[in-house]
Amino acid sequence: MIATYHEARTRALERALADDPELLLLGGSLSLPFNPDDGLAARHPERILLPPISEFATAAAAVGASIAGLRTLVPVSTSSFLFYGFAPVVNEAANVRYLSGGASNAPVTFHMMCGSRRGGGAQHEHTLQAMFQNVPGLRVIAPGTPASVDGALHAALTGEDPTILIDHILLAPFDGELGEAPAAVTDPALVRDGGDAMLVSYSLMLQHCLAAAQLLAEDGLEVAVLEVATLAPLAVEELINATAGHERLVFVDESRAAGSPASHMLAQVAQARPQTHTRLVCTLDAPAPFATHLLDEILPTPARIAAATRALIAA
Amino acid sequence: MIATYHEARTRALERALADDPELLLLGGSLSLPFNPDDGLAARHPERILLPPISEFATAAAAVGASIAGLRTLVPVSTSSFLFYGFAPVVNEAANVRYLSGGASNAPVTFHMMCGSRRGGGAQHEHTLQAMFQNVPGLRVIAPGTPASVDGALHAALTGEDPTILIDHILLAPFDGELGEAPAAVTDPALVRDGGDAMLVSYSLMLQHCLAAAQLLAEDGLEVAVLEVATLAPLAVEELINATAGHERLVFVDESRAAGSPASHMLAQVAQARPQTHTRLVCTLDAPAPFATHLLDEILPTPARIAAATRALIAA
Amino acid sequence: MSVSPAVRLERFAAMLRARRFDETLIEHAEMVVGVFHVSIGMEATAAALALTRGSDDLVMLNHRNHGALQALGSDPEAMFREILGRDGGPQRGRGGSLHLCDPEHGVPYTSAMVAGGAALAVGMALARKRLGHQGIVFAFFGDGAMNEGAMHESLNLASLWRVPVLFVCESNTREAAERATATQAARSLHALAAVHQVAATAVDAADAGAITAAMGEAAAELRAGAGPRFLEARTPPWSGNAAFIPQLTTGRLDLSSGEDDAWVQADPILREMRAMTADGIATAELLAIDRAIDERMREAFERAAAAPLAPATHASEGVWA
Amino acid sequence: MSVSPAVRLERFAAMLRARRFDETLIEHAEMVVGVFHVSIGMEATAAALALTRGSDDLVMLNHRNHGALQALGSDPEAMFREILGRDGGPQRGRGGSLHLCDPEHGVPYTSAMVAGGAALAVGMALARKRLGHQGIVFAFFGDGAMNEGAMHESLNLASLWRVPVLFVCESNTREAAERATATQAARSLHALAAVHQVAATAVDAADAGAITAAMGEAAAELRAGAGPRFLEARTPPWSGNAAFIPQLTTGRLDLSSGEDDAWVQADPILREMRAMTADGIATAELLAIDRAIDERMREAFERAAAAPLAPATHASEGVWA
Ligand SMILES: Cc1ncc(C[n+]2csc(CCOP(=O)(O)OP(=O)(O)O)c2C)c(N)n1
Ligand SMILES: Cc1ncc(C[n+]2csc(CCOP(=O)(O)OP(=O)(O)O)c2C)c(N)n1
Ligand SMILES: [Mg+2]
Ligand SMILES: [Mg+2]
Repeated sequence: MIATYHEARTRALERALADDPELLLLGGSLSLPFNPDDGLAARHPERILLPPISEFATAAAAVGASIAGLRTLVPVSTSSFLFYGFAPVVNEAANVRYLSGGASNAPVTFHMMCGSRRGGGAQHEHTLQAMFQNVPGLRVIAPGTPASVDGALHAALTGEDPTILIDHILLAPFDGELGEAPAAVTDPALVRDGGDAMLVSYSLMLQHCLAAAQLLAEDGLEVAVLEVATLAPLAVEELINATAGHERLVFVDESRAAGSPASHMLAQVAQARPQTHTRLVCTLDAPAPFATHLLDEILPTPARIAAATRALIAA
Repeated sequence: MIATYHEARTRALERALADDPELLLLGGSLSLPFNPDDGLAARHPERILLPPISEFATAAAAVGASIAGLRTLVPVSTSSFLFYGFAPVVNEAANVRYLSGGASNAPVTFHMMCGSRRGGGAQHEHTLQAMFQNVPGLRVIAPGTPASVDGALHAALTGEDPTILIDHILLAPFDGELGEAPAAVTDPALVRDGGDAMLVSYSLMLQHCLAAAQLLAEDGLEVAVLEVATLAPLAVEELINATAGHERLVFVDESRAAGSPASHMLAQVAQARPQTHTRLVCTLDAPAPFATHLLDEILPTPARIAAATRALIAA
Repeated sequence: MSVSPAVRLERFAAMLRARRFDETLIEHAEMVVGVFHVSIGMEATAAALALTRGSDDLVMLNHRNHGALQALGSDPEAMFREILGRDGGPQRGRGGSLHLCDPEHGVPYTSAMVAGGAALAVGMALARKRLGHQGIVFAFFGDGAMNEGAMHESLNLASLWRVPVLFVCESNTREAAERATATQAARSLHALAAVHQVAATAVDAADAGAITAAMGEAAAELRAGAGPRFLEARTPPWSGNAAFIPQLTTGRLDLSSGEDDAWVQADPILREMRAMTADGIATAELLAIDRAIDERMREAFERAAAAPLAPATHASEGVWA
Repeated sequence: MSVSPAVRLERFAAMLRARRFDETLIEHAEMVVGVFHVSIGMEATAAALALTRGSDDLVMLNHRNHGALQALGSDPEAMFREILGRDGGPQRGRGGSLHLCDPEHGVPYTSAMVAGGAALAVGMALARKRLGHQGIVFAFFGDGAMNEGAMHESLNLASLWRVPVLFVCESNTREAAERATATQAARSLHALAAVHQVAATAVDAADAGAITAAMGEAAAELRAGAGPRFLEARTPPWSGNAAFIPQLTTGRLDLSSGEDDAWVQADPILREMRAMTADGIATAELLAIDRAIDERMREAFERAAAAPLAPATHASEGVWA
């Protein structure tokens, strides 16, 4: 069936709550305040515990609960709030299995809205995936379609790793195919085919890549679009194979380029296959300005992605 | 003259304390407990304020003091402690000039020991430069020689940006040329010349690259070594030019590859110059194990760097 | 210690600037991108700040900063320009409502992170002390900030270092049974400061006289070299005092309101108005002050709305020195 | 409530296991890479934990974990193997001294971050409560952890949620004038817990009877469904209780010590020994227990030191599931 990203996200969470009657949400909704209400708070009040504005203790409690057998999902809402609770995520959850010699683990999930919601400003529009990908032990998934958010939530809430679910406020209305059974996260996944170049991305930028592909199609250029939803651990071999047919690759990321998942992907492919012609399209090196016309000066837009791709093909 | 890294670091800090009679150290020594005492605490007790074990409030106080005109240097010691005080660094200091419309700024410096001290284990041996490079507004400098630590401290303590000084416990004994006047940070800097390949690195790994170059010289291979001390903002043009003479580049980093400064540098060069043959030598994807024989399984060593370089030249 | 009639009128004007600014903004909410937070109900605290602040003092605000800035005397047109992303906004369109600041009125930077600004304030006060400069630092934050460990660390630091910070907790939440708030197990918010040996008291922040006196006393003690002080400013919770204000009905204040609903009784501005008229100040005089301020806000908004957008170069300039 | 003679001997043995383990390690400090922290002076608290812990209870320790684990009954050879990076270390050579844990004795994971484990403990207690499982959670941490805002947040959460956590603050620092410690402006550490409405008391942790009784009572209240409890365990500061122990003189305990220096008076083991002999327990019996334990520690260390290094594959296995 066809469903919106928001519908798929809500269905996946409903399914997880039904499949695991113990699953606890430590925080409010995955969607509010900036997306339509998913109605979960109303339907499952007993599954939700609303913590104080104490990101550190909340994150730590979620990690501790998961170690003690209570699987917990933390809706962080704006990702930057977790800077207050960074240590329990990057220096506890990520180390539990490793440091306990495999005796314990912490199957906890942190869900957060990353990237620009437009009008949130410099302190509210971060892309934490860039930092989390560098932490061994954290699984970082950043879906960009209804099917992949379905798979991402299923993987996070049934898997054994501490998982960071990178979401994006602006993904809610996008629609796509959605199967009945929980989708598996397949990395990478070809979302659109085309021979002139390939665009590689994730989360909202995947949708921007599809829009850019449309623009390019109007110029008679056929470009493929590849989704890489699992940013860590990155499926390097699979990425290299999936891009093998293409001499021209554009890696698109809402993160700033330095330390971005995209530049790491580009580096892996370039190392394996010199002669590949590559471009990196990232947010320019500035915090997110509040005024949206200024924001559009630094964010990757479909037009900017298309322009970079044309230039690469022309080169 | 020839001086050790530890001597150069101590001299640079002494000079800064003399040149700026207001400069405050919010925390103990830059070198203790794992390096020889620099004697600063004994010589300048009135310049040092020892905070409680409150990384958040300490980091925030340093940022606030710098906004109010008191330049502050925070010796964080082990970098991971700053995960408790991450928000004031990445979401306050970095935004002060930008969000105040240029009216205010925060010339604060955070000095921290990154990478493996050997025997510190998974919670004490992080490479935070990978995360900090992704934050626009933070200046991140990671010197690898006596001359560059001299320049790095001078730049940090006289500059106007919030600066992260990435240091390494194991650098203390390495010696090198040190001029009288404060050195300028020149990025990149050619540390050793050679035509068969070029190694690009920073901090302790720069010294490992020089050791690897020695090993390779014994096989008759001449490899150049390039230091890139300023990781953010990265001097992209200069890096591309400085590597231009080489078809074979090895980027070496103690960070895990995903989100590492090295993979970003590799991506920038590969984008600008396809056909370049590149290798990434990073710490393998695991936390730092306590036992040093296990640690050596995952860290880049001179032998591992030399082997990767040989393989690249042979390819 | 009560204030002179002239100062009282000044304070009344400061309260009205705060209120009318927000009401004007709410009436044009559809023109604002993103969220904004209004200071309705907090005007007495804002006005007390304006009367208490000395020219060397610094002020750290939070996401709910409009009222304090208006009371302090910031240019409403400049603030509207910033909120609308127009050229001439003091933060160059980068900050919007969340980050409004005004160094000329002692506000060098505004953080929108809960407890963020208060934690910075401790360092600013440390700077004042070590540099031997005049001036104290006001740290404004909400009751929610007391949930953050950062506040405890900051209170402990300020107490250990005896730096001149006046912590002002604008508590606009209702007390819960047996505890300070629904999210705070402590019996009161000021107890959380007192335990760190920071002298702490609660005051009715809907009573302009009471909050002015309390803030004035605390500031005087700080100027005399006392350690940090903490004021729990108990603020009447106004339904609109939540984020995501765009969905909000204006709640425009009618000074001549004879109604008797709970908010009209609680409203710090109407309370002060009633008190002033009871003390013999002519209603007409007060209405005239209000009309002038209201007029000024409307004009400021219109000029701001008519201004060109902030130039594109503001987006990525000056990120590094 | 005092304990039976049999239990008292058990407690004495637990204290000695803790002490002799650390002394044996200190004597071979040069064989250890990196830092380690010993529990000398904290043995009474460790032994009280061993007597109080039920089989369903969880325990979170910190960087100074040897003593508690030995008291709880962890295998000394396995711990030495871990500290020496040998095969058979329970953390596979990944954790060393800082991260020793032992799920079979209720310690699923050990964080070396200050306040790290105590913050996790609140979530573990939440799990116990929501899953309807038996058992309470002990959170051990030092006085320094009370500097961390994370502790305040965790105390508030535990109090709001009324989860079964027993916070045990091992305070091994000296009190400063007018305040709890040199880095804590509060008058006492337990006051910092009490303000969050967590029932809190201080106890002399060098008095095996007192700390056993206090911990037993608190645990009983928790098992009966009371909210969280906080014990300030006042521990005699031993000069060696700092990091970077390798430079340390052993301080090996001489049970037959007649000396009269301050430490001999303060030492919880010697205090309990004096008390037991005063209560008529034969010195010979106590010395025999000590000899057996000391012997066991030496043998355990020798076997560990003779073991092969942990296999290289342990370095990067199982980072992700
Ligand atoms: C560290 C952090 N966590 C969460 C938020 C999101 N947030 C913005 S305002 C707010 C409520 C703050 O309540 P309070 O401090 O009482 O201020 P009020 O809005 O009531 O004036 C929250 C949780 C934030 N801005 N920063
Ligand atoms: C978050 C964090 N900050 C700093 C450190 C470094 N550190 C290790 S032990 C220690 C002292 C802790 O004192 P206390 O909690 O009293 O424990 P004690 O060693 O006295 O038993 C410090 C600061 C750390 N491990 N974690
Ligand atoms: Mg509030
Ligand atoms: Mg201590």
